[in-house]
Amino acid sequence: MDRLPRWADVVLVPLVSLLFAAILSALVILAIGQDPWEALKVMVEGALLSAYGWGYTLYYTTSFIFTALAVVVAFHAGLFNIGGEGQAQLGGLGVALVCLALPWPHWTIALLAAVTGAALFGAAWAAIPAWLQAKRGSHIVITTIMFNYIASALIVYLLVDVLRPTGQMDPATARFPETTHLPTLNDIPGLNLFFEKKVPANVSLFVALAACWLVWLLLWRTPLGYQIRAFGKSQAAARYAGINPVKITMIAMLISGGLAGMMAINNVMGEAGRLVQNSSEGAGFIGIAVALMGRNHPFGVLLAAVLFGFLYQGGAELGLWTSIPIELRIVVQGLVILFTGALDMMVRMMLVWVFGLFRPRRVGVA
Amino acid sequence: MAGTRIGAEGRPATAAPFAIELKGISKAFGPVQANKDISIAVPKGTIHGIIGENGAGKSTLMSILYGFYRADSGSIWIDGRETAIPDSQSAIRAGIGMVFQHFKLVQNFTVLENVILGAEDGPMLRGSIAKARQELERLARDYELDVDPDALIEDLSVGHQQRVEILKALYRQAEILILDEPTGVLTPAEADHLFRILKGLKDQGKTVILITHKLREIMEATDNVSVMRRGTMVGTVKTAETSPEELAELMVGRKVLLEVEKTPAVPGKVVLAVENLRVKDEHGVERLKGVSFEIRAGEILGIAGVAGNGQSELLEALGGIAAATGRIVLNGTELALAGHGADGQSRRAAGIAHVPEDRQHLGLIMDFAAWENVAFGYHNAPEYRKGLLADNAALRADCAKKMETFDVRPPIPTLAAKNFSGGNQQKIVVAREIERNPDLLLVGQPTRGVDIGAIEFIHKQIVALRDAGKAILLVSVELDEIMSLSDRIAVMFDGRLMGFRDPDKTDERELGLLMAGMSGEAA
Amino acid sequence: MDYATLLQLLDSTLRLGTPLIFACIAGLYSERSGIFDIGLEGKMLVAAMCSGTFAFYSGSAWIGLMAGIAGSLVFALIHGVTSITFRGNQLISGVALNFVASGITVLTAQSLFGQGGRTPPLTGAARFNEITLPFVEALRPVPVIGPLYAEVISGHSILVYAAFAVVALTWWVLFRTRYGLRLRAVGENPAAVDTAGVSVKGLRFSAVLITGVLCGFAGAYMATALQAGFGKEMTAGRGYIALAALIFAKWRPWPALWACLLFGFFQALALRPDIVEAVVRVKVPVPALDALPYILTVLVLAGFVGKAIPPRAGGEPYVKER
Amino acid sequence: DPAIIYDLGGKFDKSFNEAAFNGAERWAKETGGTFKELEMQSEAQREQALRRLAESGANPVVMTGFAFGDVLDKVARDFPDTKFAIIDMVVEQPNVKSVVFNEHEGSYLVGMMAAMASKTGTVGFIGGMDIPLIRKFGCGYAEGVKAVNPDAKIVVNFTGTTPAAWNDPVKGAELAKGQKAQGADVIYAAAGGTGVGVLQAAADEGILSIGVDSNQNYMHPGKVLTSMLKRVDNAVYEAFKEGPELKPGITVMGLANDGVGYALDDNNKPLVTQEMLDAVNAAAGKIKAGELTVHDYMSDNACPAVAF
Ligand SMILES: Nc1ncnc2c1ncn2[C@@H]1O[C@H](COP(=O)(O)OP(=O)(O)OP(=O)(O)O)[C@@H](O)[C@H]1O
Ligand SMILES: Nc1ncnc2c1ncn2[C@@H]1O[C@H](COP(=O)(O)OP(=O)(O)OP(=O)(O)O)[C@@H](O)[C@H]1O
Ligand SMILES: [Mg+2]
Ligand SMILES: [Mg+2]
Repeated sequence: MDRLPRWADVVLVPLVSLLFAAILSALVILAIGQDPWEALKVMVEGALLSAYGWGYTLYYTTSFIFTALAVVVAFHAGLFNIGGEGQAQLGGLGVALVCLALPWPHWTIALLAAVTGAALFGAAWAAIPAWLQAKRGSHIVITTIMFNYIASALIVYLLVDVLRPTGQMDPATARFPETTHLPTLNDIPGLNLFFEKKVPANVSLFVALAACWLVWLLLWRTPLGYQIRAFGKSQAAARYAGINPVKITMIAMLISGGLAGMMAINNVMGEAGRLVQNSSEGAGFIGIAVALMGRNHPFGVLLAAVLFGFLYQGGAELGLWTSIPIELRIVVQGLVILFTGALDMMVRMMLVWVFGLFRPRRVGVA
Repeated sequence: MAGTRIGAEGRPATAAPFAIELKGISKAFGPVQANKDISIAVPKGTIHGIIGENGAGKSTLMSILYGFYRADSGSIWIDGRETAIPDSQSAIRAGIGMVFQHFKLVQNFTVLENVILGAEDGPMLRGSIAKARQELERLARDYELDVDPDALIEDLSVGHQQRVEILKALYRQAEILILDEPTGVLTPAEADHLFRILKGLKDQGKTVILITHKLREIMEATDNVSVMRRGTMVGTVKTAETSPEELAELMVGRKVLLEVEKTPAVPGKVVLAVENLRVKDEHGVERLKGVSFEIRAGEILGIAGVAGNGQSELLEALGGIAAATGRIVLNGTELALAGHGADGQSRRAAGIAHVPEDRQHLGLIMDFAAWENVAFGYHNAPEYRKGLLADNAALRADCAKKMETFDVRPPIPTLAAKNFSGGNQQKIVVAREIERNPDLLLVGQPTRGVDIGAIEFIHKQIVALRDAGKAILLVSVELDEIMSLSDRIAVMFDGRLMGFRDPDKTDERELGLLMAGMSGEAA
Repeated sequence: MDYATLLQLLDSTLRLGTPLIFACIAGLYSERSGIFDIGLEGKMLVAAMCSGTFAFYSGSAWIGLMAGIAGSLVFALIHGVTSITFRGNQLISGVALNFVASGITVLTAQSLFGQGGRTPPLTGAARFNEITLPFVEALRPVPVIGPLYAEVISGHSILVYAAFAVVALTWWVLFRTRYGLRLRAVGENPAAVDTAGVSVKGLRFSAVLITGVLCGFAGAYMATALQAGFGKEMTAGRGYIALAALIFAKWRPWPALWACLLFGFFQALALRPDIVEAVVRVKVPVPALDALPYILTVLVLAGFVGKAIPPRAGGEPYVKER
Repeated sequence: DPAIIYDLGGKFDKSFNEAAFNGAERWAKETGGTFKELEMQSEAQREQALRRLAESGANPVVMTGFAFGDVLDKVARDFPDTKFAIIDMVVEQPNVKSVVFNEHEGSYLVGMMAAMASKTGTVGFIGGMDIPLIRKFGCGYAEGVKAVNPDAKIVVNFTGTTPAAWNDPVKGAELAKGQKAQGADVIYAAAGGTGVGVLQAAADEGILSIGVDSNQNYMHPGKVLTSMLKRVDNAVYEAFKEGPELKPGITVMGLANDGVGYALDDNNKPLVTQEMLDAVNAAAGKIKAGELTVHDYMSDNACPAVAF
């Protein structure tokens, strides 16, 4: 069994997977009688060739960074957290409660409080599946799926029966006060030279970048990260080393849920300014694709999140200007997850084969 | 060498047709050449032994014969005809049955269901089950192979599970039965019973291939024996015409010196005192049933026993991994027990180091680099930290130093643990634990799957630690290792210690009886 | 709650429980063989789209059913290749295929019909219409039993009765046939099956394909019996509820039937919060009823309501070792 | 170019959004112009959709559904030069035209027809999302029923409390079956895309149904008694025609200006008796003349004719 050089493993495998997904998507577009090349042009124009497009691409990127980091932290502890969606929605609840609770004097203070609220609520929603996994061995994949549904039911209940202001018909909270509005990129001196009009991307982007760096620091530069990674690689060995499985499972999932919840500062606080139903719009699931694509490394996540930000903004443009339904982006997302997450062995085998063509046969291996 | 060579090259004129002939079998797993051009011939109606060190390629060869792996080259001949065995189905059709080292039974099926699995008559179960029930009764009568056909496998003892495996093969009308290290999990008495069964099979004209690396069993049970070393076939001899010494030399490739050079022990004060230690497994079954002993400074206590008699649980209880009850006193201070607040961390802090039995699953994170593994278990130690962060530079330097001291090859701290050979992996673990200078060292199977050179090195390190006045608890299933390293020997059977022996005043026979659960007085 | 209301709820339960039963039993085959499948939802959706489309073009519900099965089989096959041939992560594969299904169904239906990802409404023979069982009128005057027979048991599409037959058949296959023995064994210990000379891959593929066929029934029922045509995301999480029911039933056929009926009953109740309110005398929020199956499943998973032990080899790709 | 955004449920819901679509299409056919359109996929997208269309230069931007009210209030300020029109909601901004309907008046008329067509004396109402706007339909309907038959029983259900309630045909069908079991033989569906399921189930069960917003009589010929027309198409058509000169302010469309009504065509002719027509037309006349006032639920959040 030949093995791939490290750079191929890190760079080539995700790129080839992406290529496969792109080719299949192009075939799908052809099959529904549209022109894939045109589609790509619309996507690039709408997502990358204007300040407006970047404003949205970066807005989505911000959300995806948070949900993908959530997947990454859990992954390194050997846990597959599919509950990002529910945790992000609960994070939205945390943000809403914080923003509506007090008359915040300035957005900076409000942001700090909202980050805390979002992280706490997201973490709390991850805590139950984590505890069930750690203490009772309930499969975390199944429990987090269930918790996504329970979360959306809970949010519906709260929005309809508890948080909806009287007289309002749509199930949503009241608008957050003006002082909690986060500066968008066009409000930031310097950046406003590029972003001339209001865009949804906001200071949360910088929080997301900081989160990338902190997660990297946590995982590879602290004893806690060491323990998380060791536990994820081998639970038996971790027990031998005295790493407490319950503690690590809980900590990793709390961090994971907290990160997923923090996404809400971007969409709920930064963009919508109120909590609506299904505020996360599937970003929790996209986080899985982004994490897989980014090879479960914060830096890879950053790149993959921009890519998916592009895909999402570009996909919205497709829905707007062409007759290709917006659902195309869900297909692409699914294909990326399939190739990077489940068929990586196939991709790797193909690469090994290709590499073999270019390498002189070594003789006498033993 | 002595003895008549038999096989493809030198077939005795009088021999019956061979039940099996393997010709020029080779098989590589990536860079590892597990079998190199192996030829072997097994006469019909004999018990044929195959011996060799760990990793010699015995199991690989038999798995090829059973269609489990496909050989890279070579051919298989059954009853004088070349037969392709691309899968187990073909092997079964050719009359081959195999009992694997790790049983292949469905735990929550009954014996009957396991026996008919894959050998049902027709698509409905009812008929198959009735037929199998009758057949099992007959086999039980003919071969001393009785088991309750309706018992669930998970409720059976290991010995009985093995019988089910043999029944499975016989039910498929196997003419050739392969057993891969069947006695590793058996007591000597159970092993004797097994050999009686095998003799019975032989008398019925069946052919048996017995894989083992225990010389005693080869001498006792086989007609011919083939020796493998590092993927090659060294030779085949008639058992009656060889001796254990000769076989050992063939196996290892040079004269073996089983003695370890060491001076007599000078025991000091009591370091570890254990009282009435008990451990239950996850099913609530008591695996360690009240063990008490002491180890003094400058002393190696060896624990002998058949695998699975509670040695692992003893190590885990002392190492803070398995929840236990009883008392553990180290240097006069009682330690908390795992399950009551203690874990591997607190044990290390108290001065207990632990070389676990299974380095790949416990001792190392195979995907981590060597330098990360050098901190494994000690990752919170202050010298590896810089403020809140880990001091990775210090870790790398420490790793390089340990690699040099312990002659780890290649000495590259950034190489992943999985890329070192077994012996070097073991050296990394031993270096990590010994260099901590613990008061008590727990060592499990320190030389399993390790080559002779590394064995000698690791043994020396253990003795040196003893001479530095530390206490050592050694657990091994290799009697030779126990005999040569220990200053005192205890035998473990069924979760209990069967009494202590002085290595100079005992022998393998006596220890063997103790391992089988017979009390020392009767021996 | 009067008897008539109860009957009406039970009637609704049968209708809503049927897709769950098909999907749950579908999952049972795959998971019993050791291949986890969280892609039931996606397969149902694809089947619903294919059956709606073909039923519309052909005017025959039966052709729709065949097409639904075929569509679902394609996805089952991909899952099989991914998790059996390439030993990929079964959970990730399932998640991925659900996304692909969710998008591709809308894309296809939209490009064919241009109605926002819907198929046109199906009428007449393009749907599985309700059938009336014999003796309904004769039995109706009989107290209790009569109305039960007439209102609840009679008057469903043939697929509802097929769902019950599938449960019985599955029980029989699993515990009375050679195939069932091997299927159960391969999910517990594939090495035992392999060394017994039976192909692990073959068994697992067969199980995954059966899963595809049954998901095909589930989806076709949605589009051609429960509703009259395909609509975007019309399965609405039923695949996950079926998965929950499978766990709740601890991977056994008859309990699976009861779990699906229970969850179907919850769905029926969620439609009628007024009845719930009348019975328990407090206002129960509808979302609480919606979440009930998931909450119950979590409790089961947590071992508070009996422990759910999945097939031991489940989720692990099979790699030969000695 | 003008643009239109459809609410959840989609432009082919055969009801509310489809009416808007038809209005836009009519404008396109008559003028040869083109328009942009967008369907909502989720709650959270509203703002982006609105901004994107305004940003792209579309003018006016028309949206269907009260749920846009909140975001429009925000976005309209950022695009002072763009005109917006919102249906079913009042947004008080200088560049927004708000169109609301007197749905209770149209519902009153179909309520009368329902009561006259019913043989059991029990009729049903299935509303979509349970909000005052939909109760307004239900209340008008109930008054119409009671006007014909004061002893009639009216069974009321809603399909949910979130916008998902507009697009759940399964639920609609189950509720229709439930109402039939309670004796209803005419069911009025005011539930957007969910109504498709109601009409289907009613047809399957052999009872009558009443469509809403668009003319839905054709969906099950001879089985849909009538449809309560809400001329969203006219509103959209007018807005598109006015173009960038769209006049801001509130427009109320009722019986008097043909904003609401009932549908009569070949599909339901056999079901509608002359007696029904006479009664309904008489009532319509009185309402237009101001002699008869139908209670508007949203005026006091109460309904004298039926308890919700
Ligand atoms: N599936 C495999 N993949 C890679 N290498 C393998 C595999 N199986 C065996 N090997 C390697 O082949 C060599 C021979 O192994 P084998 O198990 O046949 O030895 P053995 O004589 O049975 O040893 P033991 O006494 O420990 O059972 C070893 O180096 C082993 O690591
Ligand atoms: N999985 C692997 N990936 C890369 N290299 C490997 C792998 N396994 C083994 N090697 C390399 O192949 C060489 C042979 O490994 P193997 O385990 O067979 O050694 P060995 O001869 O059994 O030595 P030892 O007696 O020390 O166990 C090792 O030096 C190691 O560097
Ligand atoms: Mg072996
Ligand atoms: Mg080795």
